[in-house]
Amino acid sequence: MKNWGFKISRPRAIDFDTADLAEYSKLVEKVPSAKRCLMCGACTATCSAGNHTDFNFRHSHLMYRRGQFEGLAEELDKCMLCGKCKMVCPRGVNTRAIIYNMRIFLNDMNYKNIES
Amino acid sequence: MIIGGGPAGLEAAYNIAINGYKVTILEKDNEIGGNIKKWVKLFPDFGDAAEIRKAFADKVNKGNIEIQTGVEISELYSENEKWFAKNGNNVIYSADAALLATGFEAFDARRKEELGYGIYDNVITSVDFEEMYKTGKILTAQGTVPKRIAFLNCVGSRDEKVGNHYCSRVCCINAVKQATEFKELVPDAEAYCFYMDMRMAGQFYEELYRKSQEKYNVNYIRGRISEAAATFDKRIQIKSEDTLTGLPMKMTVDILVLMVGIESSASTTELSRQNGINGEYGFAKSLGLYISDNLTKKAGLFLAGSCKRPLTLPETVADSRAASVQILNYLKLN
Amino acid sequence: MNYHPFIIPFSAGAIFLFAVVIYKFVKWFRNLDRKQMYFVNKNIFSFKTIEAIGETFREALIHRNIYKKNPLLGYMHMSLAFGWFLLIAVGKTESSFYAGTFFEEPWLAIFFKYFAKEQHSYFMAAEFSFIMDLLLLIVLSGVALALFKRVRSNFLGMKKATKHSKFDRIALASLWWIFPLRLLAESTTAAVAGNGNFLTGTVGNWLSGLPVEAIELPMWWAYSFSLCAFFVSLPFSRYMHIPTEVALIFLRKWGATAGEQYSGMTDLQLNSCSRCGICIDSCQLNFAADINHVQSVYFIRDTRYKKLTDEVANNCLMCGRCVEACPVGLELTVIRQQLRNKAEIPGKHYFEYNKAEESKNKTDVIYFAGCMTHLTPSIIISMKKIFNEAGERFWFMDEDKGLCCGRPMRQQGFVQQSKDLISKNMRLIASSGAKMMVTSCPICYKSFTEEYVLDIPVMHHTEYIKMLMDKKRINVKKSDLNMVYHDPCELGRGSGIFEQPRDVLRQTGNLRVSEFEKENALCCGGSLSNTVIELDTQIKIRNHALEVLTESKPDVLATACPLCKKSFVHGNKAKVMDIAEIVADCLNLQSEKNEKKSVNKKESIEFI
Amino acid sequence: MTETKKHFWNEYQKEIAEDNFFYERSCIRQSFFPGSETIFLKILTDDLGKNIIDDPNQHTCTGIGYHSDVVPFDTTMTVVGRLFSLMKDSGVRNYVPSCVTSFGVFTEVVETWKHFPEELEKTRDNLRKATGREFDIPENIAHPSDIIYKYRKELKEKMKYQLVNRHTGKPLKVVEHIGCHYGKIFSKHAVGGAEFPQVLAGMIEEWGGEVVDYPERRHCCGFGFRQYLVMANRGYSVANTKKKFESMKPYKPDFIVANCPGCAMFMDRWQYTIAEMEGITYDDNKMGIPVLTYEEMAGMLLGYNPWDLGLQIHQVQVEQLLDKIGIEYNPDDKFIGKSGKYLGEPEKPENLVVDYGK
Repeated sequence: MKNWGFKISRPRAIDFDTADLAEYSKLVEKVPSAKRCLMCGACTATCSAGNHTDFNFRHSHLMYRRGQFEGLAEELDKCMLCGKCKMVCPRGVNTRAIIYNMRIFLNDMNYKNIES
Repeated sequence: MIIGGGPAGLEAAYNIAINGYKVTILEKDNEIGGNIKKWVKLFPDFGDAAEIRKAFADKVNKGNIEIQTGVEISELYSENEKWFAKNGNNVIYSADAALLATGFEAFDARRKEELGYGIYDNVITSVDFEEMYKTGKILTAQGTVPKRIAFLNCVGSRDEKVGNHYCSRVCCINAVKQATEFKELVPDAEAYCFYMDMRMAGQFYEELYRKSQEKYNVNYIRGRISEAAATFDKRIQIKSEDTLTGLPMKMTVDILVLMVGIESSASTTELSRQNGINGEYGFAKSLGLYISDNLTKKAGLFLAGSCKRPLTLPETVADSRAASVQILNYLKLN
Repeated sequence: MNYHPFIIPFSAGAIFLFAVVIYKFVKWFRNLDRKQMYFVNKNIFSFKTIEAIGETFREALIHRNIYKKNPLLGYMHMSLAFGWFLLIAVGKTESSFYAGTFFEEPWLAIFFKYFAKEQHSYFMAAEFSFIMDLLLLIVLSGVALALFKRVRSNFLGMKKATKHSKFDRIALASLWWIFPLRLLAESTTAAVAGNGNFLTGTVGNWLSGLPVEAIELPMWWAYSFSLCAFFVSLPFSRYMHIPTEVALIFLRKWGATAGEQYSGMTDLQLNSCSRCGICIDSCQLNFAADINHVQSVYFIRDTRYKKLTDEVANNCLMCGRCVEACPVGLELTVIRQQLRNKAEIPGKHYFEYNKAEESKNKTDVIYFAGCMTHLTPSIIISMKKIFNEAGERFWFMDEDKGLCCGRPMRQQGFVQQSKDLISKNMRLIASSGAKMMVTSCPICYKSFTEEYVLDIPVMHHTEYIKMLMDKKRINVKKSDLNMVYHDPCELGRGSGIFEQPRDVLRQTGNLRVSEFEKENALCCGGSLSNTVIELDTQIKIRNHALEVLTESKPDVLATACPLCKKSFVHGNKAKVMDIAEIVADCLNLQSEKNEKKSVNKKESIEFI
Repeated sequence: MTETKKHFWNEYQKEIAEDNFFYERSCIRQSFFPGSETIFLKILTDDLGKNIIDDPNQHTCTGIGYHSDVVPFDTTMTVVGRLFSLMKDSGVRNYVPSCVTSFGVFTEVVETWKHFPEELEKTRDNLRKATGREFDIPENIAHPSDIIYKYRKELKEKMKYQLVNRHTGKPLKVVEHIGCHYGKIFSKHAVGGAEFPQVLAGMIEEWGGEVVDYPERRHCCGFGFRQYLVMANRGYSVANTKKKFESMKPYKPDFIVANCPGCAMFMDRWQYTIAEMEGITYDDNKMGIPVLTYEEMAGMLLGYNPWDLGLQIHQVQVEQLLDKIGIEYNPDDKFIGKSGKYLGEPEKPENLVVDYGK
């Protein structure tokens, strides 16, 4: 192979036709209230971890919903599961359970990746 | 004399007639009912539009209400404290007072060329959706059952490019309603709603919105579709920003529904212009917003309903009743 | 030799049972962790072993704990367990007398009536005959009660009966058959031989119309087979609790407890559950939210049979009410914690926060509000007021929203990550030079006291306030408010702090009593431990608790946990206040007095 | 085409002069597509009998420098002024820049002068001071593709071939690509506007082909001066091209036609890059999709020798297309230069299949 000095960039856009949207359905089965999320960001505003890092639960949740898993596990690592987010959610979304389950599912996906 | 046989016109006719005055309704269509004719179910309670239309028709089925359909008024003017309306064939109708209830028209989506309405068969408007919903099926132009549908809010509203800065107020909730209806018909399909803001300010709107998410799994994406194009298999590829992830996005849908906004009807624009009561965006202008919202600067000319601004059906009916009182007072005092 | 082929099923079953039980015990004992082994080795030859024997009698045979909770249920268990034990013990004695040696055939005692058909004169033969009939009657009464319980569980005060597994049903059916069959077998033999006491004799008389010679042997075969079926199914059914519970009693007496990791002790506890279902009745998910498939009994069963689902593992408030209720004394929440452990999820990127890990503030007392307390700022304001009033030099450690204490992570099984947080916080605490730590959150409190290694005392603010009041460092005036106190799970059952908050409240108002108090207190539903239930379920639990707590229509519902406060406030049924707030409101402010004094001084100066 | 579609592009019509043009050559086309400009002049003079001036004193319009942020706008205006002064000297008043970017620059400069007359005066001053020359604003500025579009019917009558597959008798599927600077700066200066540009589509449809309306039709080819010029950004440039190819692939286009030097060149050469980097091509036989300029397309159909049109210089080989249409060519002449000397054969890529016809 020649050295081209550059690589073809990957599109930044989320492609809903190829994104893995099924994972989110699995999550929603575990946490049905996730569907109610309005993306208001109250969770992110109160977040204890967000006070120390750039952790943004709302964003992570949405990225998961969109099937964009790259780097998400590391992102979720910043959460301390303190549960404040759940207390402030105006739509009664079990945010803490969403994080917890995302963590588990992401870990499962990771294992799948390693196996394949 | 009431120009317009929609909800506003009919409600006013009933209220004025019951007080012993003779009322003439001049309706440009061949049937009364106005824009409700196009609808199947109404938000937010999925009320039956046909039933409500019938209820209106029954109300005006009275001795001293004369209904003239198929009459499009091209001129409205007053002489010696009497009001005259002339149609295209120069037939003149006259009365002591006139009520402008000429309502709204849906935005012509072809003006948003980039969204492909009229260009790609699978781009339809919310009005087309209702038309299709009347058949009990929502199908693509190819006759297949859609697997993915997208609704786009604010088509023709809140859009500097088409000159409409205002919010049409009904499209958000209508999108919620139609997405819910679609999911009831095709539960396995994906439904996406693209919005700039979800404006759920009416009673039960928020609840319906919530239910559409929770029960019907309708997805809401904050972002405005800026481009639509047909794919090889006649589906529609749309592009938007998923503003809440901060990333651009694209998806292919089977049907794209454009939630067209409310615009002033041609009659509203023309008749209010003739009488110098033309307001913003072609709507008619009332004397004052708070206590004289049904009056105009011309004595004996009144306004009711969405010829003034985008209104929901209950608001239109309430406004029409208010107009009736103003007209009755006027008739009594003159 | 007293032999007949019908003893073979019994003997084979018994041999199988002993083999399996021994195999399992060996495996479990070998799997004890180091700490548990240490206690076993230390205490095995001590007085504790004798105590354990006593407790075995009390609990495994007489079931004192169940008795205390529910006498009828206690009697049922006692009649079965102790009755059967005595049947064996007395029967063995009788057969030994009969044979004249202690080393007669091992099965002789079991089938004694068949082999000792003729009238014999051995020591106290008539008395034995009576006692054995009496014991059989007692056992049969227990069986009858058990049968009745199956049909109508609330007759015995049980709201929910446990759903059983396949082995359970085999074992249960054979258990129910053993004693009626024994009665029938002994009675037919009595009819054939023309003997028997008040029970077997009477039943024998009733049966004498039948061809008793023909049905005698089949009866003894059936009896033997029912014993065999019971023995074979026992190790795989809930009846494994019979031998295991004894072992557990000994281990516990020696000082072993379930640790952080799954161990042989866990296996012993899993197998010691008799699936009585008392935990179902105590569980708020059951009685307030109608969820009745996730309780400890199912959790233990599913774990034992290795079919634990995420839902069962995670759908628990960890309030500890079932631990209080469990007649076997299983460490249910600890075991659940073990099973939630997610060691497989790596924690290397965790909490790389750029916050200083050393305190610049040297202080006497650290105040750690806790994450949740930041959502109830009036608690923080009240605590500051109290600290100031007491003249305490304190450092508000998480004023700028600090790191979490680590317990919420731990409860979800992220132990490694939790430890990471703990070590960061410990460094911070140590660097402050404080002599004491006060926290407003019971979750943090439990974490600090149990999971942290600190060389300074940690107090929940209820304890701290009580101490300040005792030492007269703050003075309160009693209000005329009627108050009911809600025990937060982690503070009450979790940490045993019941009296301090009540003392404080008695000095600041009129403390009323509610139906569920102290060990029996309800959870507010806001527990972080449950990641399965959604808000609607939490609301059901909360509303039920709120209903109970506000029955006496108190002016104030007092609590000592930000989470409980938030839950109850959202319920909007009563004024909810944290103890700190109540105390802060009732303070006789020293500073005000000083102000008044100084004002007086000024006036006097003017006078002069 | 639906009625609405017609309705839309009809709103965007532009005036195109009929005769007497001043031609301005492109900086880069003569090396990328060496036959194109020559053939355009030939078509205009020989086939259409028009007067077009090809002034040897012409120079760059600064487009590349301007769009790469190295040439200030004042300089650009002055340079444009000089080009206009050359036109003034020649006596014609209709300006025809070969390059789409030049077209964009000229329309932008003229539009600026219209709104800011003081800029025009300043430019006149600057040019006078620097060169002593005077200039007039052209009466009409049209891109050569506009002129070909205008005379597409006349040209059709002279054409030997049609855009029809001679094996199947079906119209060829053609992807048309308009340079961004043609219609996206001022859509009113583009035939059919920016959404449904008609300039190339009109030629294709007139000459028997079928336009492929694929989703990414309006997307940039990826040229985007700043992007390809800097190596660090080049991955982004290819990514855009790739996006277009992925979108057009299901339609199985027979060839691509563009009216912009950069577009034609990038869509041709990046196919090679993508094939060599990732092993992907967007046709079925790994040969790539041929890319033509509109002059090449017209010249080809008029019956000019493909090798005189410079088609052998393309990366994606065009023989497959010539065979489909039935155009006669001599494979042996492919690499024979104008002087009659054998020029040698280019090196073959690893993944992209090329067939030099021998």
